Amino acid sequence: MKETIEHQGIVSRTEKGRVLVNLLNVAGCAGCHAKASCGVSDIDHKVIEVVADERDFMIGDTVKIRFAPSLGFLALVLGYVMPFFVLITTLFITAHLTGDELLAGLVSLAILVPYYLILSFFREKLKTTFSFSIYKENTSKQ
Amino acid sequence: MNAFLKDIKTFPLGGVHPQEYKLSADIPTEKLALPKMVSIPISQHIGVPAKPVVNARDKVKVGQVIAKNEGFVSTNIHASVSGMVTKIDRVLDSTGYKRDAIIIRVDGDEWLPEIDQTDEIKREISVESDEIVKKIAEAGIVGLGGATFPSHVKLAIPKGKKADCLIINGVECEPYLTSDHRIMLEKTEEVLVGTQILMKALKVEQCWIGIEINKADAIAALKKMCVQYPGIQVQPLKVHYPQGGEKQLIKAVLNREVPAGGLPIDVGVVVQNVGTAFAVYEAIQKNKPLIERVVTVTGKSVLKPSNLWVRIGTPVQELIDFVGGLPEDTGKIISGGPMMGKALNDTEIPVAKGTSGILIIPSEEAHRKPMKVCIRCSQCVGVCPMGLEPYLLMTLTQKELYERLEEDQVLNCIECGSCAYTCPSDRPILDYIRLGKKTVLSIIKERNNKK
Amino acid sequence: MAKKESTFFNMVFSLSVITLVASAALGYVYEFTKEPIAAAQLAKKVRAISVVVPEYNNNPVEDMYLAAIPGSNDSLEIYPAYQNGELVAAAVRSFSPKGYSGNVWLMVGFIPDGSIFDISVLEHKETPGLGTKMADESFKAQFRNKNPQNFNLKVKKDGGDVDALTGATITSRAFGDAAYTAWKTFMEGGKHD
Amino acid sequence: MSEVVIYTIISLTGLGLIAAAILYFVATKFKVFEDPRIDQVEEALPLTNCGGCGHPGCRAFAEACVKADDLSDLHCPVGGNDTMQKVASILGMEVEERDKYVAVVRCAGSLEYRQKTSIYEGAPSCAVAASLYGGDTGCSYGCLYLGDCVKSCDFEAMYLDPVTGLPVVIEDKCVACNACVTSCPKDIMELWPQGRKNRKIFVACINEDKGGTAKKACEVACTGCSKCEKECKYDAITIENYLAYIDPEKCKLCRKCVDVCGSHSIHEINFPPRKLKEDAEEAGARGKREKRSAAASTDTAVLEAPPAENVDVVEMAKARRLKSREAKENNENNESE
Amino acid sequence: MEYFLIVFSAIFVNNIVLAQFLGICPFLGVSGKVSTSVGMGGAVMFVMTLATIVTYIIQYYILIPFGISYMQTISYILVIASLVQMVEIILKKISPALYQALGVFLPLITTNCAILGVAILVIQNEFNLLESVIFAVANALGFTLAIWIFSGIREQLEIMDLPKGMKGVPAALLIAGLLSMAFMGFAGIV
Amino acid sequence: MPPILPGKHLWKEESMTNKDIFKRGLIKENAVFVQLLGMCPVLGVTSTAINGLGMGLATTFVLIMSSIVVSLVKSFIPDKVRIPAFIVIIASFVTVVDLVMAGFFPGLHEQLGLFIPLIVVNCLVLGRAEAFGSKNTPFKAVLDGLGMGLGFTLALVLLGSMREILGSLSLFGLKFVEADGILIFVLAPGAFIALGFLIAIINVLKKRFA
Amino acid sequence: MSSQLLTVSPSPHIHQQQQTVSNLMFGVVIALTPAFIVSLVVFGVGAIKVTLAGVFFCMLFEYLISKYLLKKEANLADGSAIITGILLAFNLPANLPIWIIAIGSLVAIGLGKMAFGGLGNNPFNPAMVGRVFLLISFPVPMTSWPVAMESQWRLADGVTGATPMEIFKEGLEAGLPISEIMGQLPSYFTLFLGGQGGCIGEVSGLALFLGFLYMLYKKIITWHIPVSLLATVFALTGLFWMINPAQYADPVFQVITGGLLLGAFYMATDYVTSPMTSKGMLIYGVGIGVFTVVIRLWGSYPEGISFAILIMNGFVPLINKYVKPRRFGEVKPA
Ligand SMILES: Cc1cc2nc3c(=O)[nH]c(=O)nc-3n(C[C@H](O)[C@H](O)[C@H](O)COP(=O)(O)O)c2cc1C
Ligand SMILES: Cc1cc2nc3c(=O)[nH]c(=O)nc-3n(C[C@H](O)[C@H](O)[C@H](O)COP(=O)(O)O)c2cc1C
Ligand SMILES: Cc1cc2nc3c(=O)[nH]c(=O)nc-3n(C[C@H](O)[C@H](O)[C@H](O)COP(=O)(O)O)c2cc1C
Ligand SMILES: Cc1cc2nc3c(=O)[nH]c(=O)nc-3n(C[C@H](O)[C@H](O)[C@H](O)CO)c2cc1C
Ligand code: SF4
Ligand code: SF4
Ligand code: SF4
Ligand code: SF4
Ligand code: FES
Repeated sequence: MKETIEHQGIVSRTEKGRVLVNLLNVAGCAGCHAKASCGVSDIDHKVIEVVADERDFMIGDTVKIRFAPSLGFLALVLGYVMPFFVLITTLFITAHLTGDELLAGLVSLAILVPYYLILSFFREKLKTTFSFSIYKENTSKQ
Repeated sequence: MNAFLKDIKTFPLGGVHPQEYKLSADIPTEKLALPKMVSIPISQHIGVPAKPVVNARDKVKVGQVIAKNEGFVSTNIHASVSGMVTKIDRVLDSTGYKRDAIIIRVDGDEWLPEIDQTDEIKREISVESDEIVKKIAEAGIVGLGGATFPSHVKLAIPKGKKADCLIINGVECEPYLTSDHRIMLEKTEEVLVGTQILMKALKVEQCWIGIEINKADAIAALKKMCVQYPGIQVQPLKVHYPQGGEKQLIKAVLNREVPAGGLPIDVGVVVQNVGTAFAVYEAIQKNKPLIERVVTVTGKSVLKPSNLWVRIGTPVQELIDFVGGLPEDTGKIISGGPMMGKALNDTEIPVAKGTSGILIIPSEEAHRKPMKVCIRCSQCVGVCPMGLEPYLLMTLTQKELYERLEEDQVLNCIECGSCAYTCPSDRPILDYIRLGKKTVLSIIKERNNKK
Repeated sequence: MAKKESTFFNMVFSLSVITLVASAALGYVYEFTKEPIAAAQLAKKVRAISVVVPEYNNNPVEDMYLAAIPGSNDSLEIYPAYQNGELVAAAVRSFSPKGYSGNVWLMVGFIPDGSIFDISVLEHKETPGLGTKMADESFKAQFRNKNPQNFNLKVKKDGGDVDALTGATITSRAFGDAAYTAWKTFMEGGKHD
Repeated sequence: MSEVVIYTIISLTGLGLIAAAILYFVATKFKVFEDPRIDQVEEALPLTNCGGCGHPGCRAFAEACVKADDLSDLHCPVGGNDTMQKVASILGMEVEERDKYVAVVRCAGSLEYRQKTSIYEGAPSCAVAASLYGGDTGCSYGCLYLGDCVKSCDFEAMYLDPVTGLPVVIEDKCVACNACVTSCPKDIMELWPQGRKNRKIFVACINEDKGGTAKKACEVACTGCSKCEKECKYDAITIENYLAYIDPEKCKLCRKCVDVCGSHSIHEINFPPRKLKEDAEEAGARGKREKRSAAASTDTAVLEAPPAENVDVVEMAKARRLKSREAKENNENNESE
Repeated sequence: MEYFLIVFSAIFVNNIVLAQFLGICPFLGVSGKVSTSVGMGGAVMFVMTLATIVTYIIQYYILIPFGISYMQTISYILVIASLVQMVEIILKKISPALYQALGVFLPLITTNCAILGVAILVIQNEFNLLESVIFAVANALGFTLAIWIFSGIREQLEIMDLPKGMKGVPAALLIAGLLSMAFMGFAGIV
Repeated sequence: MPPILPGKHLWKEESMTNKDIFKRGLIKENAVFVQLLGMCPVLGVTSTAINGLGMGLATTFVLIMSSIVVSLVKSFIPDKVRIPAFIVIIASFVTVVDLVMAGFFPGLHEQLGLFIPLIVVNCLVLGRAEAFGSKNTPFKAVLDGLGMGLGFTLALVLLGSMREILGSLSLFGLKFVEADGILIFVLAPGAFIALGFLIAIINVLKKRFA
Repeated sequence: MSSQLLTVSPSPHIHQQQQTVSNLMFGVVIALTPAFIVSLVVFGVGAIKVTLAGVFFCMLFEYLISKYLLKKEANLADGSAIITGILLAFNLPANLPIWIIAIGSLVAIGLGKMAFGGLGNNPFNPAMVGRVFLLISFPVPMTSWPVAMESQWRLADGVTGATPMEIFKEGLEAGLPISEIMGQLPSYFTLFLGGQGGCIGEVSGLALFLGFLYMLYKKIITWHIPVSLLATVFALTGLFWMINPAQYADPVFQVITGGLLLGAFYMATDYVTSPMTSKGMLIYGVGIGVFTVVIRLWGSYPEGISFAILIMNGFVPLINKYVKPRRFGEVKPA
C-alpha cells in the first residue's frame, strides 16, 4: 500500500545539510485532550532532524514530514517488538533452566542491556534507514 | 455462423450488459446533404488546440488546412466544406462551453485537386512507414473510437518500447451506436487496407480485429475478406460492456493486462478503431484528410434511425432534421452512446471528429432517479472492469480525501459508467469519481511541478 | 518564595523530604488502619459464620481447622461453633469452580448430623440479576434443614432435588456443588469432635 | 516507630530517589524547549482550525506568530483585529488594524433574470456541473445554484436563497476564511473589504462575453458599456473583457455608478434603502439626471444613518431582492414604452 | 493448556478494554488510524511485559518479605513511570533516528490504567512469574485486538455521515459497547 | 470524524473568581463529559449509583488533598523533580484512601476493587495537580479540586443512576419495581452504551443552550 | 428545437431497471416467506404476533427517530426497517412478551442503525444487535421456547420446550451418552423440514434454503458468505466430531440446527455490514464460522452465530481496508 504517514511541523533550525523540524501533531498524545494535564508523558513536542538541502527551507516554514508506515513498523520492531521477544525468550529459558523466578526475572531484564548495546552498533545504519522526506506546505488549502 | 461462435472471448473482470437497441444496424449509410454553414472547432482532439491559419473572409476549399497543429499532442484541422470563412468566434461545442471555432459559409463543393474522390479501392501501399505517420498527422486523423487522441502520436512508438500486435477495435459495445458496424460492412476492404497501413506504420506482423458477436454479419464479412490480408485475423467477442475500452479489449483478445497507469504499448499493443483505420486508408491512399465521418442518429422515438456520412462542423440540428425532426417528447440529446456520451444542451452544436452518434432519448427515460444512500451492496465493485471500489471513490471525493483517492487508484477509472449504471441506489457515482480524478490529477501535476 | 533551582542538591533534598514525609505518614496511616482492616475482615468472617450456625459462645475463627476435601489435594476451612463446650454446628467455607464465571464461595453451616443449618454466599463473580439471585432467600430456603444424605444437591434438570434459579442453572449447579463439597468435607474430611 | 514504618521509609525513599534520578534525566535530555507563548497565543485564537490564515491549523499559526519578527504578514481572519491585538500584546509586538473582509457573491443572475436553457440533473455539486458544461442557463460564467460554496462554509455564514437560487452571505457570521472562494468552480465568490459601515459596492457579474451575448443570457449581466467607468470620479472602475471591475481600495462608496448602470449589475450592500418616493420615481422611469441628483442627496443622509451592523442581514437580503425585482419590472416597463 | 486458557481468557473473554475497562484513554484517543493502533499494540506489549516482570519482583522480593504490601500502588507507579521513560531515554541515546521514527509513528507510552492494572491483577490472581508474563502479553494482545478493530470501524465512520450529536466520542463509545456486547458471546468459555 | 477530543482551550486559566474556579469543574469543564478524563473508573465502577458515588468521593478526596499539598510545597520543589514528587504525593493519598476504605467501608472497597489503586493514574488527578495546584494558592487549589472532583462525582453518580435504573430498576439500592431490569446495563456493554448516549445527549443540550 | 428544455447530466445516461433498493429489500422479504409459513404451522399465532410486532415497532421507531431526532425524512419505503423487523422477530421465541420485542426493536433501530446515521452507515447488523441485546438482557424469556407443534393457537403459554441444541447441551451436562441424546431428538429429516423448537425463523432449514436459492437466482446475494460460513462450520465441527464423537455432535446436526442457516443466508449477507469484495466475503464467512463453532462448542450460550456475526461485523472495515478487489493491471508486465 502506498499509504504514508505525515506530520506537520515547523522548521526550527537549519544547518548545513540538515533541517530541524518541530513537529506539530505528534500522533495520539498530541491530539489528546489530556495532554496538557498528562504530566507523565512530559514530551509534547518532538524535534525531527531531516537530511535536506537547508537552503530550501527557512525557519518558520510550515513543512510536511512524510515517511512510510513500513518504516514506522520497522522502528517499532527494533525498538519494542524485538526486545520484547528477547526479553520473553530469556525469561522462559532461564525460568526453565534454573527454576528461580527472581533470577529469571533479573536475567531477562538484564538481557536488554546487550540488546541495546548491539542496537547501538548499528546506529549509523539506522540513521540512514530512518530518513524522512520533507515537503513544503503550500499555503492554500488543498 | 456457428463456426465462429466456438472461440468467443471476453474480459474476465466486471462489466455489464445493457440492452443493445442497435436500431440502425441494418440501415445503410447515406450522405447527409451539405449544410449551409459549418462551424469547425479548433479543438476536436485531446491536447493543445490547433491554431487557425485562415482569417475571416478567406475562401477555403474542401480539404484545405484551416488550423495547424500546435505542439506534439495536437493535430491539423481541415475545411470540410468549401466556401468563405465568415468569422472565428466562440461557439458552443460538445464540451458545453463556448470555444473558438472557424465558421464557414458553404458555397458549392470544391475539393482540393489532390484528393481522390473516387470509390475505387486502392490496395497497394506505396508509402514508407515513416511517411505514413507523417501523412496521418497532416491529415488530422484522431482516434475515432471516442478518445480523439491524435493518431500519429499513438503510432509514434516511444523509444524503448516495441509493438508486436495491432488490435482494430470493432467492438462498438455502446448500445444504440452502429457507425463502426456499418463501416465494417460497407467498407470492409478499405478497413483492411487501412489496417495494413497501420501495421506497416507500426512494423508489426500481427493484427486482430475484435468484434462483438451481435455484429455477426460484420464478423462474417471481415473473416471472408481478411484471408487475403496476411497477418489480420478476426476475433469474435461476447457482448459485454465496456469491451471496447482498449485495456479490456487487449485482455479479451490477447489475455494481456495493461499495467495500472500504463498504456497498451507497455504490453506491445496498439489499438485503433475501425473508423480510424478507414480514415487512415483514405488519408494515405486517397489523400483525403479527416473531413467527414459516419454518425449514427438514433433513438427509440426517432422516426428514421440512420447512419450518415456527415461533414465535420455540421450542426447537429441538420442531422436531426434528416431523421425526421426532433420528436416531441425528447428529453435528452446525447453525443455518443448512452454509457459514455455527452449530453448536449443545444442542437446547434457542431459535429466534431469524435461524434460517433447522436442519440435522442425520450423524456420518460431521460431523467435520473433521485439519489439514495449507499447500501454498500457491492454491486458497483462487482461490475467495475478496472477492479476499483466505485462507492468508496465517490465518498472519498465527497469528503475531499484526495490522498486516499489516489491510494485507491482513482486514476485507473476508465469512466465507463458501469458502476453508476448498476447502482441500485441511483447514486451518481461516476459524476463524483470524475471530479475526484480531475482534482487528483491536478494535485499530482502540482506536486510534480514543485519537484 | 522563589522557585527552587534545579540543582542536584535541591532535587535530592526536596525529593527525600517528600518521600520521607510521605512514607512516614503512610506508615502511620497503615498502623492506624491495620487494626480496623483486620477487624473488618474478621467481622466479615464472623458475620458469615454466625448467620449459618445456631447460637454459640466460642470463637469459631480461632478454632478453625482445615479439613481435606475427599478425593482432592485441597482443603476447606471449617469453623466449629460450640455452645458451652458442646459442638452445636460447624460452618464450612466451601467453593465450587463450576460457576458461570469464576469460583462461587459459600459458607455452609451444618449441625453435627450433617443437616444443613443455613448457607450464605461469600464471594462470586456471577452475573448481577441472574446468578446473584442465589443469595435470595427464596432460593436458599430450600436447603435449610436438608440433609444431603437424602436430599440430592443436584438441580432437577440433572436429576437432583434442587429447584434451579430460572435462567441461572449454572449458578445453581455451582451452588449445589459447593454445598456438597462442604458436606462431604465436613462428614469425611478429618477432624471433628 | 514500628518496623513496618521503617521499611516503608527506606523503600519508598529509595524508590523515590531512583525514580527522581531517572526522571531527571528525562527532563534534561528530552525536554524540548517550547516557547510557552505558543500556548498563550493559541489560546487567544478562535481555534476553529479553518485554515483561513493560510496555516494548516490554529496551532501552526500560533507558532508562526511566536516565531515571526513582526506580525504584518500574519492575520487571523476569523478572530480579526481583536484577536490579533491580543496576540500582539502577548508577544509584545505591534499590529496594524486590518480591514475585515467578507465574502461577496459576484453574480446577480438570479433565476428570474436568466432563462433556463437546459435542465441539469447530475450530482448536486457545482464542481460536477461545471466540469460538465457551462450551466443550465445561457450564461456560462454565472452561478450554478448548486451551493458548493454554502457546503464549504464552516461557519454557517451562507445559504442558498430559494427564490433567487443564488447564495447569500450572512455578513455577521462570515469570517473571511476563503473556503467559499476556493470551492466555487466559477470563481464567483470574492473576499471584499468590510468597508465603512459595512458598505460595499461591487459589480455583481463576471461575464466576459460581449455585451449582446451577455445580455441575452442574463438580464443583469454587465455588458461592459463603460458608463460606470466614465461616471466614477476616483478611477475605481476598470473595464476588461467587456466586464467592469470596481477596485475596493479606490472606491469611495459614492454610489454614482450604481445609478448609471443600465443593467443593474452594480450592487450596493448595507446602504440604507432609498426613499420610497424615489423608488416610485424610478418606477416612472424618469430622466436619469433627476434620479441622480436624488441619489446624491441621499448620500449625505447615508452618513448619518444608524450603523448598519444591527440591520438584520436576512432582511437586508430580502430588501435587496425586492429592489432588484422592482428594477426588473422597471426594465420591462421601459421596454414596453 | 493452562497458558492457553489464560491467553484466550485475556484476549476474548475478559478483554482488558471491552470487559475490564482498563486503558480506555488510549483506546479512545489513539485509535483513529489503523496503522498507529497496531503499532501501539506492539509497544504496549513490550512495556506491559517489562512492567509486569519488574513489579512482580518488587512484590515478591521486596514488599511481601518486608511486610509492606500495602505499598503496592505507590511503588508500582514509581517503578513503572521511571522504567518506561528510561526505555525511551535509552532508545534516544542509542539511535536518535530510530527514536525519531518511533516518535513520529507512535505516541509515547506512559503509565496508564492498563499497565498498572495488569501489574496489580497479576498479583491478585496469584500467578507465578511465567503465568504473569503470559497474562501480560495476552492482555496486550487483547488491547491490540480491541484497538485494531475499533480503529478500523472509526476509519470507516470517518467517511460516513453520522448524526450531528453522535460524532466523535458518543459514536466511539457506542461502537465500543457493541463490540463489548459481541465479545460477551465468549462468556463461559473459560 | 473530527478529532475525538476537545481542544485544549479548556485549560485556559485566566483571572477567574473563586466561584468560577469551583463552578467550571462541575459542568462546563466536566472531567468526564467534556474532557473525557479518567474514563476507566467511569465505566468500570458505575454499575450502581452507590459505587459511582463512592468512587467519585474517593477521587475527590485524593484530588483535593494532593492539590493542597502540591500547592503548599510547590515552591520547594525544583522543576525537574516535579513529576516524581507529585506522583509520590498522589500515590500516598491513594494509598491512604485505599487503607481507610478497606478498614472502614469494606463492602464498598470490595466493589471498587482494582479501580482504587488506579486513581493514581487517573489523568484528572495528576493533571489538576500539575496544571492548577502547582500554580495557585492552596485555597484556590482546594476550590479547583473540589469543583473538578464534584464534577467527576456528579458524572459517576449520573451514569451509575442511569445504569442502575435501567439495569436493575433500582436507585441507590432501593428497588422500586420487583422485576428484572435490562440486564445489559449493569454489564460491560451497558457501560459504554449508556455513557455514549449520555454524552450525546449532553452534546446536544450544550448546543441547544449555547 | 422542441418546446421542452433538454436535460443535461453526466454519463451514463441509462440505468439498469431491475434492481432498486426496495426491490432488493422486498426480494429478501419474499425469500423469507417460506420460513414464515413453516413457523406459522409450528408456532401458530405466536409467530404472527411476534413478527408483526417486530415489523411494526421497527418501522415505528425508524419513523420516529428519523423524524424527531435526526430531523430528516423517514424513508420507510426502502424496506430495510421491515427486514430488520422480520429478522429480529425471526430470532426471537414465539412466546416473547410484546414489550420485550418493543425494546428489541428500539435497540435494533435506535442503537444498531439510526445512531450511526441510518441505512448504509451502521457498522453492526441491526437485527443482530437487537437480538443479542435482548439475549443478554433477558436471558430467561429469550431462552424459553414454546414447544413446537403443540401450542400454535394459544397466546399465553407456560410450557416451554427446548431447542435441539439445548437438548444436546443439557444432555452432555447430564452426562448422557450421545446416542441417547440423539434418541430424544427428531430425525435430521424432520429437523430440516421444520420439526425443531427454537426461534421463529430458524425452525425449517428447508424453507430457509428455498429462500436462499431465490435470492441467489434474483442476484440479491452472492454465494460467497453463506457457503464459506457453512463449509467452515461443517469442517470444524466435523473435525471435532471425528476426534471425539462422544463429546461433540456430528457436523450435519450442527449445520441444520439452531439459527445457523438463518444467520448464514439472511443475516451474514446483510450488505451494509459485510465486506465489499468476494475475497473479503470469503474471509468474513470463514471468520463467522470459526467463532460460531468456538462459542457453540465451548461457550455458555447455546447459540454462537449471533455473536459471531457481530464480532465479524467489527472486522469488516479492516477486511475492506486490507482486502481490495483484484485491480485490473496490478500484475507487472511480463
Ligand atoms: C469504456 C470505454 C468504451 C469504449 N468503447 C469503444 C468502442 O466500443 N469502440 C471503439 O472503437 N473504441 C472504444 N473505446 C475507445 C478505446 O478505448 C480506444 O481509445 C480506441 O479503440 C482506440 O482507437 P482510436 O484511437 O482509433 O479511437 C472505449 C473506451 C472506453 C474507455
Ligand atoms: C452438584 C452435585 C450435587 C450432588 N449431590 C449429591 C447428594 O445430594 N447426595 C448424594 O448422595 N450424592 C450427590 N452427588 C454425588 C453424585 O450424585 C454421585 O453420587 C457422585 O458423583 C458419586 O461419586 P463419589 O463417590 O465421589 O461421591 C452430587 C454431585 C454433584 C456434582
Ligand atoms: C449475560 C449473561 C449472563 C449470565 N449469567 C449467568 C449466571 O450468572 N449464572 C447462570 O447460571 N447462568 C447465567 N446465564 C445464563 C446461561 O448462559 C444459560 O442461559 C443458563 O444457565 C441456562 O439456564 P436455564 O437452563 O435455567 O435456562 C447468563 C446468561 C447471559 C446471557
Ligand atoms: C440480503 C440482505 C440481508 C439483510 N439482512 C439484514 C439483517 O440481517 N439485519 C438487518 O437488520 N437488516 C438486514 N437487511 C436490511 C438492511 O440492509 C439493514 O437494515 C441495514 O443494515 C440497515 O442499515 C438486509 C438486507 C438485504 C438486502
Ligand atoms: S469506477 Fe470507473 S472504471 Fe469502474 S465501473 Fe465506475 S466508471 Fe467504470
Ligand atoms: S452499487 Fe451503489 S449502493 Fe451499491 S455499493 Fe455501489 S454505490 Fe453503494
Ligand atoms: S457561487 Fe459558485 S459555488 Fe456558490 S452556488 Fe454559485 S456556482 Fe456554486
Ligand atoms: S462565507 Fe465564505 S469566507 Fe465567509 S466564512 Fe463562509 S466560507 Fe468563509
Ligand atoms: S483512565 Fe485513562 S487509561 Fe484508564
